[in-house]
Amino acid sequence: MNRRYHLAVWIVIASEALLFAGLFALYWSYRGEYPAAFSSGVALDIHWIGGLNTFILLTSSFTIAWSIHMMRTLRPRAALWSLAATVVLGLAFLALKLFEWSIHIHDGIVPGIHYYSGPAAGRGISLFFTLYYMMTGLHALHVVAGLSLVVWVLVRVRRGTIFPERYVALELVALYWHFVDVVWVFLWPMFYLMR
Amino acid sequence: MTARSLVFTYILLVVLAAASWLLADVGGGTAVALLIAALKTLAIALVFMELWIGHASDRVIAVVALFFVVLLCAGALADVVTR
Amino acid sequence: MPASFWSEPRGLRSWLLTHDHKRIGVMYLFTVLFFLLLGGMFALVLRLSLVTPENALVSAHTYDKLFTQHGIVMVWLFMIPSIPSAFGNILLPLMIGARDVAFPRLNLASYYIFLVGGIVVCVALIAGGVDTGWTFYTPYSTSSAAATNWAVIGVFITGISSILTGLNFIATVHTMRLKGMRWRDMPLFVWNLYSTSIILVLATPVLGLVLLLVGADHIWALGIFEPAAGGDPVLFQHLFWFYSHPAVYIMILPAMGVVAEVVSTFSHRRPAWYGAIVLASLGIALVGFLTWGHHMFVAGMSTFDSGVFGALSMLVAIFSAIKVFAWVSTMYGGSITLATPLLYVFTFIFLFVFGGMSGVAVATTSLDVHWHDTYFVVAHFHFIMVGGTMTGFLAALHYWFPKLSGRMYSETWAKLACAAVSIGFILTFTPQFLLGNAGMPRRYATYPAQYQWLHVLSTSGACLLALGMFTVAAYLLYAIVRGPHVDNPWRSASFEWRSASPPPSENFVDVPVLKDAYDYEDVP
Amino acid sequence: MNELLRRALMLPPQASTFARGIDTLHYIVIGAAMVVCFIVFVLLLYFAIRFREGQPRPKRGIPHSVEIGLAGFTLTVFIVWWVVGFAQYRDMREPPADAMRVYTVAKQWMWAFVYPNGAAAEDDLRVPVGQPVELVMTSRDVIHSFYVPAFRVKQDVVPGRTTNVWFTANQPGRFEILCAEYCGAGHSRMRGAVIAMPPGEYAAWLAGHRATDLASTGEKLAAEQGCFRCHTVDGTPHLGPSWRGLYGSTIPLEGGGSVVADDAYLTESMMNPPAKLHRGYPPLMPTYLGRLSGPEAAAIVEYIRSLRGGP
Repeated sequence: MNRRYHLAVWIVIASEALLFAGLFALYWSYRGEYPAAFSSGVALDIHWIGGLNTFILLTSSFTIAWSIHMMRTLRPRAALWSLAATVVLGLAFLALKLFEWSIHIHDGIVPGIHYYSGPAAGRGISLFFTLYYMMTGLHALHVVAGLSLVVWVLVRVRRGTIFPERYVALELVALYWHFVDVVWVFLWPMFYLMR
Repeated sequence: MTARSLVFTYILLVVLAAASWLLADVGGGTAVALLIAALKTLAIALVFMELWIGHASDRVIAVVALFFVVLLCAGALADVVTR
Repeated sequence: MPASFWSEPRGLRSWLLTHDHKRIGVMYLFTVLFFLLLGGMFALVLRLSLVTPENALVSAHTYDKLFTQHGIVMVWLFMIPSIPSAFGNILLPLMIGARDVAFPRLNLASYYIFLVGGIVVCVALIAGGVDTGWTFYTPYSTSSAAATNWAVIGVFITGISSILTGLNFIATVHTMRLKGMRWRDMPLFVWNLYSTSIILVLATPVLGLVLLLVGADHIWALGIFEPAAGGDPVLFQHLFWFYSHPAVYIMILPAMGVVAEVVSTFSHRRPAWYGAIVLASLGIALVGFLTWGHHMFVAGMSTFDSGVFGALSMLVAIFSAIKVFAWVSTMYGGSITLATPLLYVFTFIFLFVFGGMSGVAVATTSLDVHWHDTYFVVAHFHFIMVGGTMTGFLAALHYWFPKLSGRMYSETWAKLACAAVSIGFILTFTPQFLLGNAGMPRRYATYPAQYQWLHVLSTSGACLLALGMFTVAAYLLYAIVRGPHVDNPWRSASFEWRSASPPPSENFVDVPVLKDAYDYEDVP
Repeated sequence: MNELLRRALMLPPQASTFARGIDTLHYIVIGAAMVVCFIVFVLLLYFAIRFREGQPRPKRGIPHSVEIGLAGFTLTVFIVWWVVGFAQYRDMREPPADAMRVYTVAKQWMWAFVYPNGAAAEDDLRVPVGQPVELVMTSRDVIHSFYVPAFRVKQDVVPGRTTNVWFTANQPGRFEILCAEYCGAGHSRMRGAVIAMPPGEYAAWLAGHRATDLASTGEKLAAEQGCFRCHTVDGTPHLGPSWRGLYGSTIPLEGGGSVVADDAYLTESMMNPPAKLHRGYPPLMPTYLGRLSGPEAAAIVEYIRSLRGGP
């Protein structure tokens, strides 16, 4: 009976992947058109934040997987703590992301045609940052959605409506959270590493 | 999934991420970064998302979705670079 | 009238909040018929205004809005949901012996999301109208009137509905089949819906994204596709056609499913080459994604990409050819009854074969250069996509009308109307092939005078087509009220006819016994 | 045969070197489409009669080998068409090295051509017969498409980049240019013509249109910028006032007052049109600030000055 829910979430993930695919295609095509501008754009991003955020999301993926493991081994209390850790990590990710955006905006790096390129940058750099804001922004929206679901599951575990005999909701939310992580696994090199 | 495989996967992910970070500093290039990202995705999908032990149709969905993501990027990029 | 899903449970509220797939399907049916009427009205005004070269009827700007809205309404509010959401919803669970779809509440949500999307599109029409063409090509769309944003948002919302419907169908097929029904036991209509759902789920998000980008470009001047900011309008086209080419198969695959069922039922024979039809359906769904670039041979795409996409387009054509062979050979050795649904299928096959061959013609790169963006292309896609969907839809409507209503319509009137629709349709679009050959570009409000007589011919066909459609509406409405009661007038062996006509709310009163859907040996 | 089929299919004259080859493939492909369609439909009708209810039924269906064979044959034919078509397409995409280059600017809703010697023309493109001509095209606003049915060539004209198209006219005559990509309310009026001339005649025409002095540079610029869409040079008012006799005249202003049309006023009207509007004309003119450099604006003013005299 639970099979259909797993299937549905996988289909949602496939659908979401194609949503991001459109932006990925734009990124790679524009990178093909303006390689130098994209390299200099990557150099302008704040690398320690990107790296730290990657570490945070990978860890949060582990903690939510761990909470399923705890549930299966009949330790709902430990599962609860593991979920709480996931929430904290997710919030930390968002906080860092907001901090990074605020630095960028302070430096005059804004999306769209109002982007002030400064003396050095060439054609295409505004596209890089428009895509940067769109892709990290869309991803952050998914983090918010995923985090809300994690909180919902957390509340239900605490109330005891998700328990070791019935925890399909936890599995589904975890699946979605891992997907959000996977998207970031690709965004990270595209915006912070490929100089 | 066993506790051991979860922990092992997590350590692998962190190591891969660190490798990606370090290689970027020495100019590792686009291909290396993408390859490492693909490896990380594979680890997350197989272990954390339980494709390894999961239903065959889930695996099919994942592969098909990935194929179409790559297809869209490749089709558009191929146009730009061969114009 | 015995208790059926129409009357049980009673009350408007029970309809509006229903989880019953049949009721949701019926609500879809009436909604898409309304949009068909709306889109058809736009088409009729377009055709009438093209009777004279200088367009005496409407101004150029009004003309632009008319063809845009005709396209938007017909594509997203009629053709995409027509067969899958209406007939798919009604029949999919019946055909696999299920009580309902996998997620009934989600199904209702899809309907209301679709309705909201449709209303938002209508808001765009009222708020001044959209003149971008249904393709929303940038940078024209990002600099056009504000109503464009409404249209973009409306289509985006209907996209969400499409995705949810696709998800629901896939989950239903995977998990709700009658115990013992294997994949290879499924009726072909179900296979076609399944293939369609794959496209709905995987292609629609890309459309949603690209429409949001157009809206964002429009509102905040992000410049993603804006040449002044280094953006590339051709990339918009890549993303747009990545959805919109497979979208053609969203429209035609369910119609192919209808054709497979109708041919089998009226030939009183098992479909020939079942496995090939299944593989061709899945093949079309997947290979259909590989051909989007054939819309862009003269758009400024690279020669390399043109070659690759041209070759892949030939591949998808062969799957369609296989299906045609299979349908024709199903009729060979059958025991054929020439009832109205089968007549519509004949028209379908005619339109599909010529439309398909003209598709191969426009996929041939050098020929496309002359034909691209001319009336030839208009005629081609109206033959195959519109003609295919419309005749498939009408065949489905006539084939399953007794199933849904438990009553029968007048075969005489139905055949007359079928002749009017078929001849009208062919008369409308055949001259347009010639117009395209002669070099008449599409989306022209006014045109050089030498093209006039072909336009007059085309318009007269459109009038005949409209007459036929209104006749269909008239005798079907009459039959709902006064038609004689029937149960399985076609003596179909297919699974959905094993429940009563019209079916009760729970579809099958007893748990149905698994049976071959195409076993005509024991049906007299 | 060629002429018969061409007329039956209502194709335009074959006025470029591409046309004949493409049309031949066209006849084959469309002919095949008609034949296949006919066969399938006749088969349907035959089966519907032969196998109608109550008629004896054959023991066996059509063997699978027939269907596999048919599918294989069809695919082979399709691939052959692709090979031939793509070879032609590549030819059309690769201009020869000795092609005469004409710079082409499309904008709503006109075509502007600039010849190698600096001569400019609007909507009418004059080319010598037998000479390969390559158009290097860009758009100022939205996407347009350069389409000459008689040449069987078409190429979208995209803002922000250049696209190319080439052809060799094989006979003298006037061949319509149509815009094939929807570009707004004037789309169907965005027509021009390729005028193919014998080489000698063409050379004589070109010599007469050499861009030499500032005024003719101005004329060329005005054509490129699309000024003539709204301003005539023969004294008839159009969407904007005619340039004939405009320079030095006294102009009534919208909202009262008047001004003498001197260099300063004409320049201001290009850069900031709404500032002082000529009474009786709609405020349609876009600003050319940033689109015309100082010398270019001066050249246009010079050209308007050259039109001082009566018609």
